[in-house]
Amino acid sequence: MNFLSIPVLIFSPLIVALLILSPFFPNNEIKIRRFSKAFAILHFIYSTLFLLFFNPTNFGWSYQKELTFFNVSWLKTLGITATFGMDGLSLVFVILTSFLVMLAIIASKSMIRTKHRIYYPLILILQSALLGVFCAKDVFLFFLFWELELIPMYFLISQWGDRDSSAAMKYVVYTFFGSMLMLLGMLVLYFYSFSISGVLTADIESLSMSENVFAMWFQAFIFLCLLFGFAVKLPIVPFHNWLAEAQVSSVTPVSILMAGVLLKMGGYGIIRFNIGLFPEVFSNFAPLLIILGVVNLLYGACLAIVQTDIKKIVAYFSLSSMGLVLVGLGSLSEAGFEGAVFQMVSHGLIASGLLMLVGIIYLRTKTREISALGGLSQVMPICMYLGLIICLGAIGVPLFSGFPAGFMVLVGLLLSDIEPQAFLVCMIVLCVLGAVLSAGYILRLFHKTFFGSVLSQFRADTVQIDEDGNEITVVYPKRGITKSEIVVLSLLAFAIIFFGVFPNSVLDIFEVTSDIILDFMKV
Amino acid sequence: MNAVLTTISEYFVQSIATVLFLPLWVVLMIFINSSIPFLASKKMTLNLTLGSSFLGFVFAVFSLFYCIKNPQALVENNITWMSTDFQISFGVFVDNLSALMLVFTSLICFVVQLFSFGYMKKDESFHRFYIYLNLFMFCIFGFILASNVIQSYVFLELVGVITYLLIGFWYKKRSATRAARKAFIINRIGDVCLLIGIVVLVYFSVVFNSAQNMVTLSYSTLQFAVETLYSMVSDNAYLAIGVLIFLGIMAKTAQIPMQNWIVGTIEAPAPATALMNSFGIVAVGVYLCARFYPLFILSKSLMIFITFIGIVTALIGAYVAMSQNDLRKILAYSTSSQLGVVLVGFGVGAFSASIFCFVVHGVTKALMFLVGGALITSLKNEADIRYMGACREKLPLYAFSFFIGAISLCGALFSGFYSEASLFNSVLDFGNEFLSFGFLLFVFMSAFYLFRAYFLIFEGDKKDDISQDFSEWTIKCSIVLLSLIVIFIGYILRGCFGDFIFFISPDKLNYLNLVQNVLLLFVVFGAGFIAYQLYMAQNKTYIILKEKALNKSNLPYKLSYNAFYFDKVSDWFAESLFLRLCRFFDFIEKYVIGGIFVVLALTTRVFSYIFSRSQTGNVQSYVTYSLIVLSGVLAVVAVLYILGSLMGV
Amino acid sequence: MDFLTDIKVAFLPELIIAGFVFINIFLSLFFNKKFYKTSQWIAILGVLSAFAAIGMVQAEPTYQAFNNSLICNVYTVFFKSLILVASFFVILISHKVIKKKRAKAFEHFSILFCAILGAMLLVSANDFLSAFAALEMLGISCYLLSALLKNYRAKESSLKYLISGIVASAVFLFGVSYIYGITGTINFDNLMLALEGYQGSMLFALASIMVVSALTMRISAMPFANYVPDVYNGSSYPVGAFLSIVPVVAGFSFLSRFLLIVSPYSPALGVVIMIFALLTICYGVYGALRQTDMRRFMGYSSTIQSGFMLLVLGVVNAYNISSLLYYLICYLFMALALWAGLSMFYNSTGRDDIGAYRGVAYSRPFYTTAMIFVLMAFAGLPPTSGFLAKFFVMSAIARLGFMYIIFLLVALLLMVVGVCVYLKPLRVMFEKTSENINMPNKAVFTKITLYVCTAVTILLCLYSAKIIEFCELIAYSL
Amino acid sequence: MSVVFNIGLYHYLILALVIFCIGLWGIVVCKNIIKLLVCAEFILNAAGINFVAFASYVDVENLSGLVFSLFITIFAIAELVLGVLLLISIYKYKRSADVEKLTDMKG
Repeated sequence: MNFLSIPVLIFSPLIVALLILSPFFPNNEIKIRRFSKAFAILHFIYSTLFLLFFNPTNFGWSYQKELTFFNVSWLKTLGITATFGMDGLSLVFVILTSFLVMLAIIASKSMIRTKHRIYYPLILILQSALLGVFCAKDVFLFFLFWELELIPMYFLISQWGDRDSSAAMKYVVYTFFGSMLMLLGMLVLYFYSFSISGVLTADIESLSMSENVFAMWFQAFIFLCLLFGFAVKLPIVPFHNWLAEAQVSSVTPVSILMAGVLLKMGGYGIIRFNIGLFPEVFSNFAPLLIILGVVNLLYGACLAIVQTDIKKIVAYFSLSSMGLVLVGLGSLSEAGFEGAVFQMVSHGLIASGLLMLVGIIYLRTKTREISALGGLSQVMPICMYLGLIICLGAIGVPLFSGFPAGFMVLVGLLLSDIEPQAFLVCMIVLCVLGAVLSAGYILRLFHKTFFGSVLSQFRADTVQIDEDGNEITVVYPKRGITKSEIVVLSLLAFAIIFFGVFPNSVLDIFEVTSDIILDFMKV
Repeated sequence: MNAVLTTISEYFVQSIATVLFLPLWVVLMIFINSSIPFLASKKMTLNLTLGSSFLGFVFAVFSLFYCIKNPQALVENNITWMSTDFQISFGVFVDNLSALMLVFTSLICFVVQLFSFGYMKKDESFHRFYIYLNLFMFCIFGFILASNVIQSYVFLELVGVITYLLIGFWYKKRSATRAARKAFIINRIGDVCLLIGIVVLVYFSVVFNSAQNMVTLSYSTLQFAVETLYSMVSDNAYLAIGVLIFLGIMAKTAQIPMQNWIVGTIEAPAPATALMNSFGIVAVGVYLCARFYPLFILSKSLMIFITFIGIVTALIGAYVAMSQNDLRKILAYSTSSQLGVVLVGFGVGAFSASIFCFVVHGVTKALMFLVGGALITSLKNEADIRYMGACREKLPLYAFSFFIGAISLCGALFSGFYSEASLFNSVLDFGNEFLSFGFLLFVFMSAFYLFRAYFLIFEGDKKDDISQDFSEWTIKCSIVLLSLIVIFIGYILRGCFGDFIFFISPDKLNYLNLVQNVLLLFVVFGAGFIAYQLYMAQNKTYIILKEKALNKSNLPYKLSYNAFYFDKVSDWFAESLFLRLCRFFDFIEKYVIGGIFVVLALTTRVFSYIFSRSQTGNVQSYVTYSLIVLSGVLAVVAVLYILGSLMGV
Repeated sequence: MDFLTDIKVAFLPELIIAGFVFINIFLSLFFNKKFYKTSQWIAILGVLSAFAAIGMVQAEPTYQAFNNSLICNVYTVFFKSLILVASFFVILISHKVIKKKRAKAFEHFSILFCAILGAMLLVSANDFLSAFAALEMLGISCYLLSALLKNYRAKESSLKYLISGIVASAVFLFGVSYIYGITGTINFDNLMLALEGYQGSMLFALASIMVVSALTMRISAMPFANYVPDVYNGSSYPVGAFLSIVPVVAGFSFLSRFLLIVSPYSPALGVVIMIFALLTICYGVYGALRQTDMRRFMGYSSTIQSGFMLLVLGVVNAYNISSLLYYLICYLFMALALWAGLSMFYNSTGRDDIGAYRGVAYSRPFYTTAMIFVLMAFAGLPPTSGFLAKFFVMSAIARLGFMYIIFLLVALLLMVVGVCVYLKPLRVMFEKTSENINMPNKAVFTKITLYVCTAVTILLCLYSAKIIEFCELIAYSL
Repeated sequence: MSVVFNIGLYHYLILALVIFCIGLWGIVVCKNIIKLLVCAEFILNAAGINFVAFASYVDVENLSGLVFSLFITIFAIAELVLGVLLLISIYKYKRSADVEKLTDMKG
């Protein structure tokens, strides 16, 4: 399909962002918003076209394109090329990104009241970076896009949130710290594979260390360097501290993108690099990863239970969910792997939904303290029902998208070759313990906000300060929720149910890719 | 004629999936109906719902007919749901058991929906209630028709969700939402245990039995699968798997120690409570137990475990019910206790008697809850039986049907007689004296609390002003219908059960054994007599006894009244132990992990301060720094050289 | 005549620059005040014509001129063109400064041209004597340049610069004298011959360390970097831009040539240089964190960048030098862009404290976008050439082997702090403020410099294959 | 006549080193800018001594060290002049030649 070009997919948001930033674009809030919304919807449609023409049985990269500048490869002399490729795995994440960016932009209508001129371009630049990460076929291209996400995210967190820039700084420092170690690993990998093969190349596939040319400790060194970068992003427990703070201090659409897509970059990186390049080291480290995953799962859940800020609950829910991803990847089996990827997709939707709920509530009550909330079901019933669907998804009830993921991970864990079996059974027991805890804190969140006596400080109209410092009164419609919010929530709810009822619709897309990766590991 | 019937029934069986999706369609219709303000019609909602459940009933009856005609014939249709290392299918599976369950479930659903119209008519959330009921129908039908273990699990959890929704129906009431949450979480604990068991089963089916991958753990092959499993794994592992699966069943059937949530069901609207306690979530547990029976029966110790749990729950539940004052609580504990007995039946190997007992209990309990609900509404929401009395004069229908239900439930007459007697027979056959005695004790206590409730409510002095008869026609109609069913169903089913519903080979139900029957009746009416003396006749001796028993400091009474403090213990466990642990983690998160970053930031600041202060502005200090660095480096290099030359390198 | 041929063949640009020094001096005698605009045009003309002349010199093969005291080859031509490009943009952004001191405009440019000449000669120098002369020429002109503003601070900064410079020169001379004593020659070619088979000695190692550390003065690296923030603080923006680029470029060109000859015989040198580099980065990032004055900030910032460039010189090979060259190109443009941006702001508001930038993002989004890109380039974030430049430096070190990973690790960790440093101005720019910042759009040249250099900074990242090939070519020619 | 002290290369070098160190010491310690400049002359000329010494002992044919020392002298003077100029203009502002007071810019 000629009209399906990955560079267009990746760079069009960037170009649109520059267009909005340029002095020629009318400085009109509504025009900017509508324009970016229209673009995001078009972009989503375009990305689904990739799915439409995607052949799930195709072996290897389905779409591939090298971007050249005046017919010269990007860094030709170093063997580094700007090659983009898309296989089933990338495609899943690309569509997720595009979908969530679209929702974030729709949600921005009620969440963002100031600085539109900069906000929408930043979101679109972020989208470009994310898409680039998921499509990059070259190690350093991957790194470039990985870093590119940093600055827009910094501003999105610090400028439209709680005005607490320390959280944004924390995010930047953590991420950059991780990515620096990642860069170290990449560089060492790149040069040492050069010294073995004699070919300077940074293509992800050709860097693979399947043959045992290097000492194991050396491979493990690189592996850990890379893992560190992804661990900060995913996040894995000792490196997760940025997540809750960044989530809490950023505005809803940004948190949606953060929980929905940014965390997935970590998982994607682990799949592409740690599994794809170091199958043997990975299988040695797998038990460790499973333990880390379980720690994530339980630690996140335990923290979520005692939080009093509802957004923090959601943040720790994300932490907990990502633990399951790690467990699935560590299980080294097809079911576990697919479960992990499915979990990432599903968590993207569910966490976005929860964050959207929290955002809607916060906008109207001006508080996120759980003790100060209650009785919202009486003022915004529609929100409650949609919220119920999302919460059930978060708990992992069957026929919602959370269940197939968890189930596959659990079975995959048992199916893995790791010895001893008792260890695996223990891990399974701990995982399901996490499932019970999730029911606890999600229901707590749901009940304490929606049920109980009516809230006194709930206001259907909210005073906000616009760019010029004037007060604008925003009146919410009768049911307590605006149309754009309903659209976002119901799209998410629909997606959650759809993927729960038809998990194969996602699994089929990347089945072949996961086969390739796992076959590679078994060889 | 017969041929035509066969053809028709075959057609119905083949298209049984319609039953599953009809309620969903109705949900959609009700949703559309209710969201158009000027068209919203309660009648239409009722008709749609009744239509769907009636159609379900028709389908079920024809399937049953089909199953009777073709004994041991299975109908199974599957589609792939999820495929990875293994494939998971969804499908429908009709055999005798599921057909029978389907008949009763749809029937009770029909009755309950009919009842609800009158009961919920004035409620603002009328449509929502019917939506829930239809969702419930979807889930329970999906569960009953499930073709494999995983599908069962899926719908089992969904039934749990609907139960949660129904309990929390009046979500403005704190107690309702709290009970709903509790029910959900306790069920969830059971569910995940079950899930572990299922995951292990899936694992074995994938590893040892790869030919069966297509439909993992289908019920048609479960027997074979578990036998393979039994031969593969050690006894202890098998026991562990069995216990895990049974834990799921325990949660659903409200067995010790996960029985407390059943009291929460009373927070739901009465018809919903009736549904949940009869063919709702508890039925899920029993049905699952029947489905997994091939697994349980292979292990002797597992069967003993089941029996033990069952009898303990039966006794504790009945014991607790004896002292409760809230009518609905009495009935709820009674459910837990009765289901314990059903499990005892499974444990002693009386498969068909257990199912029989369960079916009878289901219809009876539905009747009693419906009557109870109507009654409480008539009494201006007064649920405490101590403040009721002499309701028989004003509400004769309720009194009569309640009496029928009570008599039946304690196994004296009507349907209950057949089921209880056959179960008792099996228990006696089992040959454990403690068990038999326990069973008799259970019968005694059940009869006692049922008669106590009856006497306190319907007889005796008038204690409170009884309001007018709460007489919607749908309510009366449904109660009458259900009473008739309670009276006759045992008689109808008594013959066919052992032939029709059995495990592996037909076992004839043995309910006619003069000695046993007389013993049972003696116990029941003995209990009835004591209750009569205590609450009706006002016999002096008994009164003193009663007052002694009801003394606040009397431990047996306190235990009974507070349901053995299970609530308190679990709360303590959650609050003091678990939450403290979580707070400890929170502390670590804030001050240890968060502290690392703070320390790093601080170090950076300190460094920055040092570097910036060292920039004094005096050029001499700059020169000094440069010279210090330079001479330091020079000195080190020189020393290294000298050392090198000394070492002879 | 031999002398004239040398000039004609290889040193026409220098001649032109020297000529313009005199032209400026000459003109300053007759024209003043009204002709300040003309002076800028003349200076531009001078740089452009020198640039044109560069195209005409004979670079291949290496041309030895003036008794082999100066050489001309691809390498020097490359550096000279860098210097001229930098000077060109510096002159472009000098608009406001010369407007301020009208009468001295020509003198300003004559000193500037002196400095350019010194830098170009330093690039070409092929013996220590000419190098010293060029260094002093560059140095003295720079001291003068930094003293040009009519306030006390300029004088103070100049004096600090001078004294640091003298010490550095003395250390340089001392080191050179020992090398001279050991080898008996000051010419690089002869030095190379003389050193062949030399086993190396303590004195030689110490001498080379002294020379290198003295040269760090010119490239604003530790141990002689403390003067940098003060000097930038005291001088005007264009002069700051000049000081942060031209001496650095020239210094690196000389340093790498010196190291190429010396480092094989002085094994400790590599590690010492890397330690110097890490010290420099450390000094830069931690110093910059607390700065509120933008020019001081720029001072620290240029030491950070120099530190990264110095890092690759720990081991001198073609790959490292090519990555240094690429870094220099990128640094040139991003530094010019940032100085242009800052001076644009200073010229319209008259403030250079960081607080003045509060809320710029809202009144001048396009300007802010450019500044974001430039600061990202400084921090080493994509999609700017700063990222690639840092990437090459890191890759060059990673390539050296596992022993150097510890240096790499420290540098990477310091980069994390570096990101915080460069995010600080950005954060301020986005802070909400009620006052509206009025930035008149008159400074066309400055604007051109800002946007062109920003664009180049970004394009260098994308269209980098050719540039890198080019750099490698030059590095291999050395 | 026997020479008591046979003055060789090393004596010159040591002399230069001593002068160099004295100069550096002076630069680090002296408060007065003029003294500072004088010390600067010390260190520059110390290097000059080195060059001359090496030229006469090592590089006898070319004597490029001698030329070098001439250049050093020239530039030293140039820098000295510049220093004095700056001192004068600084004195206008500060009325002091104390180098420790020239700390307007720091941190």
